[in-house]
Amino acid sequence: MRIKVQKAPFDLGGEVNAFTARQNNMGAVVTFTGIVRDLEAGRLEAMEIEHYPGMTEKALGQIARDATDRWSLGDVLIIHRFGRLTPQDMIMMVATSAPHRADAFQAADFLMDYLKSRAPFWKKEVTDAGADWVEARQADEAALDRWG
Amino acid sequence: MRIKVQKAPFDLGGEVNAFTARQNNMGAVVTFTGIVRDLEAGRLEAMEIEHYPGMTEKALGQIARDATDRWSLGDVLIIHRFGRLTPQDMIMMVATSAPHRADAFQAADFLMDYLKSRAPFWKKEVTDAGADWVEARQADEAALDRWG
Amino acid sequence: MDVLYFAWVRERIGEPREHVETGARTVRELVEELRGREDRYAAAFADLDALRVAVDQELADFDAPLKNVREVAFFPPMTGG
Amino acid sequence: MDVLYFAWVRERIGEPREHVETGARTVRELVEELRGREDRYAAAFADLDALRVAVDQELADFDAPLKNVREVAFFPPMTGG
Repeated sequence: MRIKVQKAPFDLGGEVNAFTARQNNMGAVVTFTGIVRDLEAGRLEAMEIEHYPGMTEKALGQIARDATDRWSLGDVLIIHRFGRLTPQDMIMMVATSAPHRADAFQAADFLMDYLKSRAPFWKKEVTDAGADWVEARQADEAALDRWG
Repeated sequence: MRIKVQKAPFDLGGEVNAFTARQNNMGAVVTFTGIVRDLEAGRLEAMEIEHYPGMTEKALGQIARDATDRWSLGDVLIIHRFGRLTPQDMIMMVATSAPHRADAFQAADFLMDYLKSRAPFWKKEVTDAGADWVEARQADEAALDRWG
Repeated sequence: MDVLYFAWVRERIGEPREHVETGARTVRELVEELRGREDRYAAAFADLDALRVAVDQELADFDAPLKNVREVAFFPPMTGG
Repeated sequence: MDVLYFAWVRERIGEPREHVETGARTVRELVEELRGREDRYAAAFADLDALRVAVDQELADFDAPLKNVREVAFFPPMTGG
């Protein structure tokens, strides 16, 4: 299990290759990568991500352990950036490995749902008209109910 | 949409980086990679994959189009190998991109379910005791019902 | 028309493809005709539930018509992914 | 104890953290005490439904006890991923 919280960009391809090479007899690897989207009007200057150093690592570790307890997994990787990002920048990624595909898929989906609403990150959108904190979506909170 | 059916290995990291770089304003990229697992007893010498040249490309293209019709996607990539593979070799990968994560996840999951049962590939396991064709699992066929 | 065989069907028939001149109107009639030829065909086509068929490279069923068809393939359930 | 603020809570309070000497027994009592101090606190804590709290870096609720606690943090619902 690896958790990285960092300001620097990460190399998605390098990370997934290294993750996969570390696995032993896992039949399935799933990755999810989140990327900064521009706003509808195409005027996002930056997305600023704030986090809670200390708690962030603990919360991500707990989410990863919950996934490992729940599904038959080989390994979990979570990388999440903070700081100032611009459209097309990668924000975060997760990777899961498992003997069978359903476990790898469900665990990655679960990690994303919990990352959205239970990891202490906050996003601010900066445009030429000002800056606004992104509001948590009801749907993201509701998505947690899927996992009982 | 890209479909590759090939004997040669592929570079998962290079493929996902190239795929992601081609996207325009997609917030989510999901990948699935299938890897040859050893048998319980640890004596798999090889997995031989046969396919139906011509039909394979058509079937994979149709599955990718079905996914694109069904979810709001940016792009789909499918790579599937044939020939003689050994444990830890990557068999295949899919990648999906979408504005939002649920679409990317569901489409990748859907692609895998259809690839398993509707793309003309057949696997043979070779051990020192002989060679056996892998039988299709009832559960894989049943998984298609999830998609209505 | 060309008739193709894959996986254990190919192994039982003993070849991957052959050209067949036939008046069969459906896949099922073609199967009956082949079954009557030699034991290896009877062995390959013993249990149709264990077989899948593609007509001109599209999955089909055993009642599919063969008019203007160029290629029929027989194989076990697929195991991709 | 240390009290930390994130996102718009930090912006309304005007600083990311401060040291607070308090006899508050629960998070809710701490909030009441802070609200009474200055307008900026009253503004930040106007609607508790819009706030989340962590006690010693674990999510908690407003009735959580503060005995032996070193760090309390207030912030809006999280938007990771």
